[in-house]
Amino acid sequence: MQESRSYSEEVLELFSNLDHAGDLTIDSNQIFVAEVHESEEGARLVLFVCVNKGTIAQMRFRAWGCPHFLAGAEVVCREMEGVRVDAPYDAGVQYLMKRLDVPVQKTGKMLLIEDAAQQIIAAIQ
Amino acid sequence: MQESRSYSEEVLELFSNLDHAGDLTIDSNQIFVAEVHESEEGARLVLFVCVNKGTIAQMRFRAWGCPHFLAGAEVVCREMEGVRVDAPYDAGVQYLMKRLDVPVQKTGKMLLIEDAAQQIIAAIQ
Amino acid sequence: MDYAATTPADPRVIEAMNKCCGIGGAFANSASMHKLGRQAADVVNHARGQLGYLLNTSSDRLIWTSGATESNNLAIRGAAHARAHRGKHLITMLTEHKAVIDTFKALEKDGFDITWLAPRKDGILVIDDLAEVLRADTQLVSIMHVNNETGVVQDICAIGELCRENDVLFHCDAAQSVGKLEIDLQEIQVDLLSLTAHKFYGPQGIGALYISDQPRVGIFPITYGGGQEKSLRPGTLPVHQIAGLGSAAEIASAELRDNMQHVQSMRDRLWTGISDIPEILRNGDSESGYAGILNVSVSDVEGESLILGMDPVCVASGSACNSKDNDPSHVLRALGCSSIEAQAAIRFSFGRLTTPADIDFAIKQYRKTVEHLRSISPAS
Amino acid sequence: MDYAATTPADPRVIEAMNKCCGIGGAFANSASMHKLGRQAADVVNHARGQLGYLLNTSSDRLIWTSGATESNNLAIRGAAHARAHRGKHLITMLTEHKAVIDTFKALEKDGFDITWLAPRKDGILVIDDLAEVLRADTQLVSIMHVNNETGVVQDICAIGELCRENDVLFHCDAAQSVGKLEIDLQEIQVDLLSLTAHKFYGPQGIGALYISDQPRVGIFPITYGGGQEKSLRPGTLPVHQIAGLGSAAEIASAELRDNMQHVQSMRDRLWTGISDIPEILRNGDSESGYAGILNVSVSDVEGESLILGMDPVCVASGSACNSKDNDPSHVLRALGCSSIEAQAAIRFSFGRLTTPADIDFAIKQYRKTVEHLRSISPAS
Ligand SMILES: Cc1ncc(COP(=O)(O)O)c(C=O)c1O
Ligand SMILES: Cc1ncc(COP(=O)(O)O)c(C=O)c1O
Repeated sequence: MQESRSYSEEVLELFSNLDHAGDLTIDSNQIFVAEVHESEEGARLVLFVCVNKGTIAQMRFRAWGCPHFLAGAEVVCREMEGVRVDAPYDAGVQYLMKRLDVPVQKTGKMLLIEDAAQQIIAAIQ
Repeated sequence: MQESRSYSEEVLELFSNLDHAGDLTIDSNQIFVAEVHESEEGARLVLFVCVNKGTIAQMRFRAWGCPHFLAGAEVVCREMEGVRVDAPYDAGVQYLMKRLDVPVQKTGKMLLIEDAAQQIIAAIQ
Repeated sequence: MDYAATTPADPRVIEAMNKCCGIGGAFANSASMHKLGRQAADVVNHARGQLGYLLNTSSDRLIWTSGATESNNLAIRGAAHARAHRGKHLITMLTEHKAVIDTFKALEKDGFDITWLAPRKDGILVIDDLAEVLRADTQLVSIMHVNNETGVVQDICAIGELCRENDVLFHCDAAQSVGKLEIDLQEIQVDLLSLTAHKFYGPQGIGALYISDQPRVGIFPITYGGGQEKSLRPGTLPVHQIAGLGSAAEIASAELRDNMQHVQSMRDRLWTGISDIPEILRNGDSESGYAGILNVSVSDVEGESLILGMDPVCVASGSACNSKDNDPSHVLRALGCSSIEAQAAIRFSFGRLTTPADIDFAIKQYRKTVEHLRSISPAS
Repeated sequence: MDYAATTPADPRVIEAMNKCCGIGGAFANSASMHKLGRQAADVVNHARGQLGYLLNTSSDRLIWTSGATESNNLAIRGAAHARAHRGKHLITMLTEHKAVIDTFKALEKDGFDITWLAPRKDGILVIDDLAEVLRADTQLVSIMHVNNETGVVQDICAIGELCRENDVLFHCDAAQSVGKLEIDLQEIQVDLLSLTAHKFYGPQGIGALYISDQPRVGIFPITYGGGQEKSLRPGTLPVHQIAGLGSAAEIASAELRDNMQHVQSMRDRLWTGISDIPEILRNGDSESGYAGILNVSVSDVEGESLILGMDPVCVASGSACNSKDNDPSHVLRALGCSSIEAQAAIRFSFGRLTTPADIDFAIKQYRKTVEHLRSISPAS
């Protein structure tokens, strides 16, 4: 049935260490949530962000998707955490596709991650 | 080009020992000749017979043809030599085909040998 | 855990193949090439005999091909075109292998009329459903023996009987059953049967097509040139590959029953170890299916991540084998799975070398991964 | 003396193949199957690179097939059908291999219009003859590189140029030249090129088709199912076979020039040893032909007996390779040989392992047998 797929070393590392999967552990009154999904069998992603003193204090995700998608979500969380809310963050789809060596047919799915990140940025700024 | 053909042990033996190929070595006034041929690229056979006191004293052939054909000519010569002219000899095509394990598509060619033998028998009786 | 995709070649098979290469390699110019040619022909004939014995048929009914894909193409297109003057109606199933489905789709474009039968929810074809769609102009029925995704076994005896009664040809893709289940071609009324060596411990890239001669079945070739294989399949015969297939067939003849018992016990062990996972679903007939395959779905888990998570256990996903990403299996869809169920389906398949320890490790990895992925899913 | 029919696999090729079988055999269940799958893909890609290097082309233009017969069928039928909407005129030669000729005959039955070009008496196609028959609706020209019976080499550079100028596809059956003559696909304007491993010390049953992409050449598949090889040639890839072909290609790249010199000296030695036989005739161009083949005819000798008489020296006859007995070679007939000359033709072919002693023995056997058969012929 399925042919052997190959993943980059980084995707494999991220997939094995989805440190940011799950729920926020810090409580705050500055919590933001962004939710995106593709078609039923595509992918789903929820980002949870906790902002503290103008900085992203914590970021978590829940996701249903392929390894590239999960790895992409993890990357975005790792990179946005600790960043000031007014700092420009542009982890666009191009960047993720390239960094994670994502097959081109998964572009639509990876765009979801960009969408979610944009939603979060718009909300926190 | 050509696929490996296989020949029976007997055909290989006969082909390597065409003892009766060539011309008569005995002289006599009772010499008979039968000549047959197929189409140009098929086969040609000449039988030479020397009769002495009602017996086939010597028999020789000249032939142009495939190994089965040469072996068949040799068989007929070996078997007819020493036989009385009025003895029935029926080395028909069926007999040769079976004995020499001849592929069926060579039937036409092998029939020539029967023809030549029949001509000789008719002539000497 | 992916024996249904390809099996490792048996060491005895490799030995048989090396003997041929050895002849060519070591002796090619030292001995009579005439004798070498005859030796090669002997190897090919011996292998035909070995396969004939396994299937209980005369070896001269077997045509060598490059695998089941080619055998399926040759059988189906060859028969359809040879009988086109009599009628253009053909029947197959939605759960066939791509090599059958795509061949029929191509025939459909060429003007043939195809009926696509759906199985029951357990994957089995109801004979009456087949009987119902047979028409006066039906020329060919193609139904596989063991399904490669679910292990579902069709009743090819009954199908063969029905086809014979109606003077319709019956082709069977037996790629997943030859060498694994007993097949007696004197018993089954099949006209054309496809197989491939690498599914039963033979080499990849060699297969065969059985063509019945009682009644005589005429098919057209799909490739041309030279007179090899009764002009039905031209090209220089790959002697070492054929020797490998023959050897695999001989081994299968001897060890078939033991292997059946072995895979049965492996599957039972696996199912016992995972059947208590919440919302787990067994795809395909679980009673009489081929025991070398177990196909299961779980909810709330994405298939590709599930497979990567199970690494190093190798299993096949419910996504189709083609390159389109996450195309849910047409087989599972035909069994009524939703596309979300289908994409999370996993095919475990076992063979001779699978051990209880392998099974236990697979159970552990599967449980762990399902739990993990469910724990991070937004739905949970 | 029959290297043009099939060559023994090089020991290094066998080693490369065994490594693959070894992976499957020894490690199949002990290591990550994911890794195994990637290893297999690596082997296949490596082989593509090895073949690409030999032909000086990008490896992604190469499609694996079961041999040159299949490659020829796929190229010719695939291109003819893909371009049928533009025109139905196709051109080939009378001296092509059966796999090409029979494919065109099948297309002729399907309504294509075929022009069959005859070569000069020396076997060479005159370019002007080709230019003359090109038409506005011509879609494909198929001309082989080295002729398998005579060793005649066609000027595929000039043919390619002419075709490109006229926007006609050019397919070349290079089964007899790949790995033996230099072929630079950056230089030659060929759109489709067929090859088979067992003619250059690789395994039987594996070949390839080169498909140019500059300009982009679209062809239809001839078999269906699964997405392998860009959906042009479905079926599980035979990894060990592909590894063998790749290894053979790598060896050929390194040793091509040495081998060319070697076969040249072998052919010169042979011809020197037999050219004084009365009424002996060399078939095909003797100046620029491929030196690995020498084709000669003598009068008054029957071909099949000549071949048996030469045993244990193995040579090929002027009879065609199909099962019909003594069908005189269509190639030699096209060169103007009478059928009686053609049937007595002998093809000697040499390779890496042929030694001067082999040649001397062949000379002895040939002379002896010709003499013997002439001595018992009725004509003498
Ligand atoms: C010129 C030519 N084309 C095609 C072929 C067919 O190759 P294969 O038998 O490997 O398919 C051969 C050899 O048989 C050949 O010599
Ligand atoms: C049921 C079935 N048919 C046909 C095939 C095709 O076999 P191959 O890839 O050897 O041509 C397979 C395996 O891929 C299969 O499982």
